[in-house]
Amino acid sequence: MDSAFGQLAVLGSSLVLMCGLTLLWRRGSSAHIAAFAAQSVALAATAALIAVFTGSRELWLVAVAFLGLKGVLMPILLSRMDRRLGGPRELEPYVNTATSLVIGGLLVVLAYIVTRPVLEVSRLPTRSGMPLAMGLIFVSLFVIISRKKALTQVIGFLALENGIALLAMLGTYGIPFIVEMGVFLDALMGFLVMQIVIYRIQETFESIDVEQLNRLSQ
Amino acid sequence: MTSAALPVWMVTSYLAGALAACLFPRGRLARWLTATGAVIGGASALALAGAELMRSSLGGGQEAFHIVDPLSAVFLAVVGAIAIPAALYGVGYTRAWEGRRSLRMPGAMLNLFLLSMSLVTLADGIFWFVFFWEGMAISSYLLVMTEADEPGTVRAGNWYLGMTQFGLGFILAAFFLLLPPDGSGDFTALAMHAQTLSPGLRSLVFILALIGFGSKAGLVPLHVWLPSAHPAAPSHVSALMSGVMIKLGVYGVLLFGLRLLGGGPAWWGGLVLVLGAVSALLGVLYALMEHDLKRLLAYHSIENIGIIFIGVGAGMMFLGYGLPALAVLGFVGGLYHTINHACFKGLLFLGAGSVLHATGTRNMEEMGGLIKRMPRTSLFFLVGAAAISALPPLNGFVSEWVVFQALLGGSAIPQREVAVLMPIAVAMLALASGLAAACFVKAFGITFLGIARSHEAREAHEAPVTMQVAMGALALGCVALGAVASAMVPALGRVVAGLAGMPPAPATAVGWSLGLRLSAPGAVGQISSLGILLGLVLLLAAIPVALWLFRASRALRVSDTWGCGRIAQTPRMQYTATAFAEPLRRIFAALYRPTEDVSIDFHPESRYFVQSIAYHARIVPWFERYLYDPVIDRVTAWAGGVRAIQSGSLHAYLTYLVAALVILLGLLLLWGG
Amino acid sequence: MPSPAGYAVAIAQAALALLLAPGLVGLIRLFKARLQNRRGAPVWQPYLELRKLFAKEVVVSTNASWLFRAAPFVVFTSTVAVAFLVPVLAVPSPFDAVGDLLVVVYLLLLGTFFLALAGLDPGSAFGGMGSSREMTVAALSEPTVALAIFALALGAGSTNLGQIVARTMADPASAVSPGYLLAFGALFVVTLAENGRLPVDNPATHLELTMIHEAMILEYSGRYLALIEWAAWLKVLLFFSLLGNLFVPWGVATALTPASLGWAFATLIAKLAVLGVVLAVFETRVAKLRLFRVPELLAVSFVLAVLAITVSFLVR
Amino acid sequence: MRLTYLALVGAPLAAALAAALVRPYHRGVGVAGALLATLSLAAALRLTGQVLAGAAPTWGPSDMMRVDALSALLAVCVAFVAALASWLGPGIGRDEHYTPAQARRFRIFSGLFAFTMLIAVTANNVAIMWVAVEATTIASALLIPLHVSKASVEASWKYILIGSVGIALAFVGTVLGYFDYVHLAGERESALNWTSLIAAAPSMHPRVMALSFVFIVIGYGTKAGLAPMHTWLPDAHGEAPAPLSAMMSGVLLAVALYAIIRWKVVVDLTVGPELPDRLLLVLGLASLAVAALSLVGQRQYKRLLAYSSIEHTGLMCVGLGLGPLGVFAALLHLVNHAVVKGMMFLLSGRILDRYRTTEMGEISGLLRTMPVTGGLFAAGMLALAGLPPFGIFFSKFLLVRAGFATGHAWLMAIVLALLLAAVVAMLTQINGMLYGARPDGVRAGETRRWGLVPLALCAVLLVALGFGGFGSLQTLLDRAAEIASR
Repeated sequence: MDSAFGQLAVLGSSLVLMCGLTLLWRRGSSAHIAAFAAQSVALAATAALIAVFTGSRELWLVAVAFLGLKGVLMPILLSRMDRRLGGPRELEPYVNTATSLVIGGLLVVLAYIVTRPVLEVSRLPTRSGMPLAMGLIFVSLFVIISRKKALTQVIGFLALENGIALLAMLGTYGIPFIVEMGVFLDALMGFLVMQIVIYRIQETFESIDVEQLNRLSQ
Repeated sequence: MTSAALPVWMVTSYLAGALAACLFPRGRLARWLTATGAVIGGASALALAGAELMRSSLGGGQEAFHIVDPLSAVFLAVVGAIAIPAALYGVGYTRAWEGRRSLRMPGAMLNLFLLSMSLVTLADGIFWFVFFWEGMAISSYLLVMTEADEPGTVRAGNWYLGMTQFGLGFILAAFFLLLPPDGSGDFTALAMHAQTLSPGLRSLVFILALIGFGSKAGLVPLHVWLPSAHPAAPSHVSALMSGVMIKLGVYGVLLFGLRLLGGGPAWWGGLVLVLGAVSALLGVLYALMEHDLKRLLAYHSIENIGIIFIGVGAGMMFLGYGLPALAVLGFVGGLYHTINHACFKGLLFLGAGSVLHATGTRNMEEMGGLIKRMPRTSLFFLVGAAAISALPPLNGFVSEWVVFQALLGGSAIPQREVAVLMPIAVAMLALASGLAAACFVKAFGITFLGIARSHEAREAHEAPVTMQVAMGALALGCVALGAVASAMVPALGRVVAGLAGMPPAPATAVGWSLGLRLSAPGAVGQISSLGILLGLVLLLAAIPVALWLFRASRALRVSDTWGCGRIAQTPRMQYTATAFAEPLRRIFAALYRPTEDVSIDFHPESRYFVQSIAYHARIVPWFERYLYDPVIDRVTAWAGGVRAIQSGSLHAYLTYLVAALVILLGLLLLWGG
Repeated sequence: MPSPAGYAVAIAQAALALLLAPGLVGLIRLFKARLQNRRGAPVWQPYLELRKLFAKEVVVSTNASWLFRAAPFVVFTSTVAVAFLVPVLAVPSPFDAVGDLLVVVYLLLLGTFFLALAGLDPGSAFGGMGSSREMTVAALSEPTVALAIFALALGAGSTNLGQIVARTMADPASAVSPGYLLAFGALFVVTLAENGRLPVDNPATHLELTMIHEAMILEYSGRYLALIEWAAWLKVLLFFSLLGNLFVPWGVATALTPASLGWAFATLIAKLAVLGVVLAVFETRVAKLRLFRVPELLAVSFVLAVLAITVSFLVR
Repeated sequence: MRLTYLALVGAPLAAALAAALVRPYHRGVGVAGALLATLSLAAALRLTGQVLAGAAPTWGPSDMMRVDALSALLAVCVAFVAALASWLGPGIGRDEHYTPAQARRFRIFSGLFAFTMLIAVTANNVAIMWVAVEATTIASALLIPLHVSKASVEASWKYILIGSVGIALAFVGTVLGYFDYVHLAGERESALNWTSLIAAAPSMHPRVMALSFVFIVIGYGTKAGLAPMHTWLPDAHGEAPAPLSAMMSGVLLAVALYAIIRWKVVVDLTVGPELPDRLLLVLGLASLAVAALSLVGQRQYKRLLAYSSIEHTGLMCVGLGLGPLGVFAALLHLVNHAVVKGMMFLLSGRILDRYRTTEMGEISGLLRTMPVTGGLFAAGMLALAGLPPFGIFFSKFLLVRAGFATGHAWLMAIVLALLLAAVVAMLTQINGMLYGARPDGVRAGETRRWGLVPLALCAVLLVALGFGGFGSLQTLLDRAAEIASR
């Protein structure tokens, strides 16, 4: 039973990570949004999976919240934002796609190295997914660094949050519910504030090309 | 009043003076209250120091002073002794500020400055020492900035505070390296702990302390702030800064060298000696090229600090070679010159202040003939000039004589190659004092003698009474301190007695008498400063009597100066300060690297008629150009590089963040596996 | 303990120095004149000059202050004070304890200081020029003097003149030691510089561009000039006495008997005459140096002094 | 005690709510907000008194919230600067450059900002602490472009993105710490409580906790403005309205540092102090170096102050890595810095109002134009330079002493050199503003004189802090340092 649980958990984690890598591969905003939505759904599914095997009621609620908030609401908001901002497809990123994917692979390897002490400690069946979650964290960071459009950076950030949530679920079967709710609230509010600021940028700069944001230096 | 109450009196009256200045920003009463606080405070400090010095020289212990030891008492006495005339002088000097600027800040800071300086000498632990050390720095900085409208003042202030902070770093490091394991900052505990340290560490501490305190004292090459900051301050503050504050740098070196570290290898002394000799010579050489009266005096402070450090360095060398009797002589010379320099440099700055007060300029080229407009000021200034030029029988001569004698004792040093250092120091000291005399002929001659070179100088007025009294007191001090040499030297000998393994009772080496007789190994010299003084006075009185007896003519006719046949003599025909110093400028051209611009404005009709000539002579500021500027440039270049981090690119910023994460993870692997 | 007789002799030798000084200068002038194939003025000519100057009225510049009038007295006083300290006839003098060789040097500097100030006082261009040059030369000769003192003190173990003389007399070999000889050379050059002799300065010229000492005192006349001149002559005599008695002390009286004092007087005259001849020959042989070559001459004397020290250290 | 605590955290929240509900904006709301902020400060002081009496009260489900000496110290600082900013912020005075809408927005978000910071410092649960710190970003980000301009919007975006990413990493650290705890002691509601972590720390896994600490340091370090994660700070502090800059610089950095301290205590117990100390020393020194050199040649005074904040945070960070003595010094430095930076940024607001420029080159004669403002600015500059009698002198002294006492002589040599560069750079530039002639078109004389009273109070407080504080502060610091370096 544990081994099946473990393998399913790794499967779920892999899906989540794959969706993250998709962000590096695809260019268009809508593709990014779709990848993010898929990632969130996979994350919700993993949460549900853990809920099934551990019988935790709270984790069910978390899964539902993931699905609703990140799988549905945020993608919708993102799409609206994308439509409103318009603009070209993702500009040529700082690092081209092929290199990005190679770097993504290396980051996953790094994640394995980094999480080694964690794996030594854990006895949970889900533990083998943790490097993948850490990998997603690194890959999301890379997305934020290497992509130029503000929208893509926001999606990268949301993927980063997904990675952390995945790490928490795999490592500890979820953090205490009340904290989880606080984190959700923060995530939502943070997202909304980012949205507002992006609209402000559009108003004042008439573009959301992040490269233009270099007035302040030294 | 018992002497135990003196510290309380001192602190209270300084604080009261500061408070009075805060409450009354203007008016005669304000000026007098401010000065009264400082005068009473200074008098209490003097009394406190005097009580301690008397106690130590009488050898009895009837009253327990834990807060003053003889060494600090000397410096406390210097603070108090100069505080009184300087404060009094301030009453008259600040009257010119009425209506132009508030007296609040200068008055309050003057008192706090004096308070800090007094308490630095009394501090017996790291924290309070550093606290008041910095208090001294900040209050004097604010005093320097009093006349911030004058060109150059802000720059001077920046240099000053910057060098102060530079020195502070070294002082802190020196102190903290001595910190015992229990963290006690008491000087006694530090001294105990210092004995357990390795020689290398002790030497490091000494060098750090020397740099830190040397920057305050104005030792070359840490002197760059001094010639700009001291002149920028109001003159009575300049007197205090030059006369007193920089001496606390000497105190710091003695504190470390003798009290905390308890003496060290001879090369410490050698280092101090060499730095002192270089400072003495360079100080006076730069003074010679200076035509700003107060800057000239400031450069002479560097020279005299150098002389003090020659004495101190010689003392430390002798200590290192196990020649305690000679060591006492060196330290006594240094301390004696410390006191004397405070007196005559205080006097000279006050005199320069009176000139500034009367003419509104510090440029000697615009002065001249002031001896007729300001007879008393010029007499006092003359006394100071003679004293600083080491002319007998004044105090400057006597202390330099003691330093000379200590250096002559250098022949007792067993290592010949080291002993040869001493004659070189003697030669440098002699050259410095000779050049100082030349420089003060220039300073006094161009400023006070001849014909007025500007309208302001022609219309100059004598200083107010308070200023005259202050200068007069210091002038008397210059004479008195020279006359009482035979009492001062043994008294100062007792001050250093017992420190760092020096004999507890050096009275055997330096005895009481009307004459001053030194009999240390290798050096025997004997003078009687009082005898010289009396002899000179008697002879001076005898000459007119003799002239009268031999019926010399008494006829006197006043006529024009001989002008090569030209009838009207104008001020422009006089020698200028620049011209006066020109031979030396050429002789030391290797140092000065002088450059000059002459622009001649010819008459349009003929090139044989000149309408005007403008002459600008500049010398190379070596230390600024080759020591400080490169450092500043380098830091600025680094700063440019670092500022490039803030490129404005968000992606770069995020990359830094991730890179920092990766690096720390790497460090984790490195350190923690 | 000095006796009243000691004081009397000390005062007497100061007075003697004062009286002999014009004669010495007259002698030197005479020697020089003869060397230059002139007849020259008689030896007592300087005494006549003094008498004349003391009788004449003083002309003072309108610009001059009290300092101008005080300076001759200060200069004269300081030089006479030195006469009390320098062993002219007898050692030890009771005034030996009042001042040592350093005091001598700085008392002379005191005179120079005031004379230089007086040069600036009337506001003439010459005075300033003279002061500037005089102080330059004085300052540059200080290190040599100090080192020479060091070398002498090293041998005698004291800076006091009486001690030095006594030590040399007790140990005649030291007088011909290389250290002493080099120090003598150094001091001789300093003597030239300090007294305004050729090749540093020409006491006989009033050519504007080359004057040093004479430029400084150009405004003086009458009794003031007399005092200054007399002081300058006294200074020559004192330097000669120093050179003669410190390095070749034989003849100096150590007991206050008439015989020894008489012998001392005789040797003194001889020494002064010899040195006068040397100076006269020297001044006849050399040309005046340009002002900016003077430092080189002083550098030579400095090197001599440094060598003197080094040798003294080596033979110690 | 519960009521006091509610007053502490509730008052700013109430102020924010009041401003949100009353439309259009009314000055009364501002005054009420300021009074509430003062109430919060009073509550903080009262709570401190109780803590000093020996209490360590806890509240909430499974003791989520807890106040001990360290929390109390931070709470007082936060409440103090918040009150200061509230009294001197937009929406109270008459002649100011804010519209009512801007004033309302300021009131709402500054209230929330203070609330989140107070929650952060009084949370026992480290995840709640994280949530609150994350919320500070949200609350403050929208205030930066109070005056909308390209620069302020840009600063805001950089702030929110860098801050969010950084703080997300801190959450990774939190999760890792929780993970370790859960594997030791099982899942529990109180598992994320700092008190529980402390209790379990000695038997937790060093390598996991070390990993966790790296993420914590990077994450909270971003908020604290430690180099090289500091890049948002000069922009945000430079562009934000002065009262917000005061809060951000004075206490937000301190709150982030507080979070690091809390975690460091746990990690010290697990891993041993050596590794965390080293990490903090590295980051502290890097911050100090970057800040000191960035101060050289800086052209804008608000950015100058911002870099000075980085410098001082770096110094505190170094102090935290120097053992108990250093921690004490760092905490004292934190208090001093909160007071002086609060004052300096609010003064910079007054200067900006008058001169209408942020360029130092265009400002001169400040001491003549506004004698009191200029005088206080000069005093603040001297305080920042670490001169007596101001408090920073004391804490700097203690910090350097701690460095030497723990055998970090070389490190301290570098620190002293960097401090020298920073002092000289600040001094020369600010002196350029203080002296000289007043430019044409700039009016002389002070306006809003009452606003100078609280600022002068800050200066007095700073001097008081310079004399080693007054008995109870000393005790509080002792206790706090004891907690922070057990």
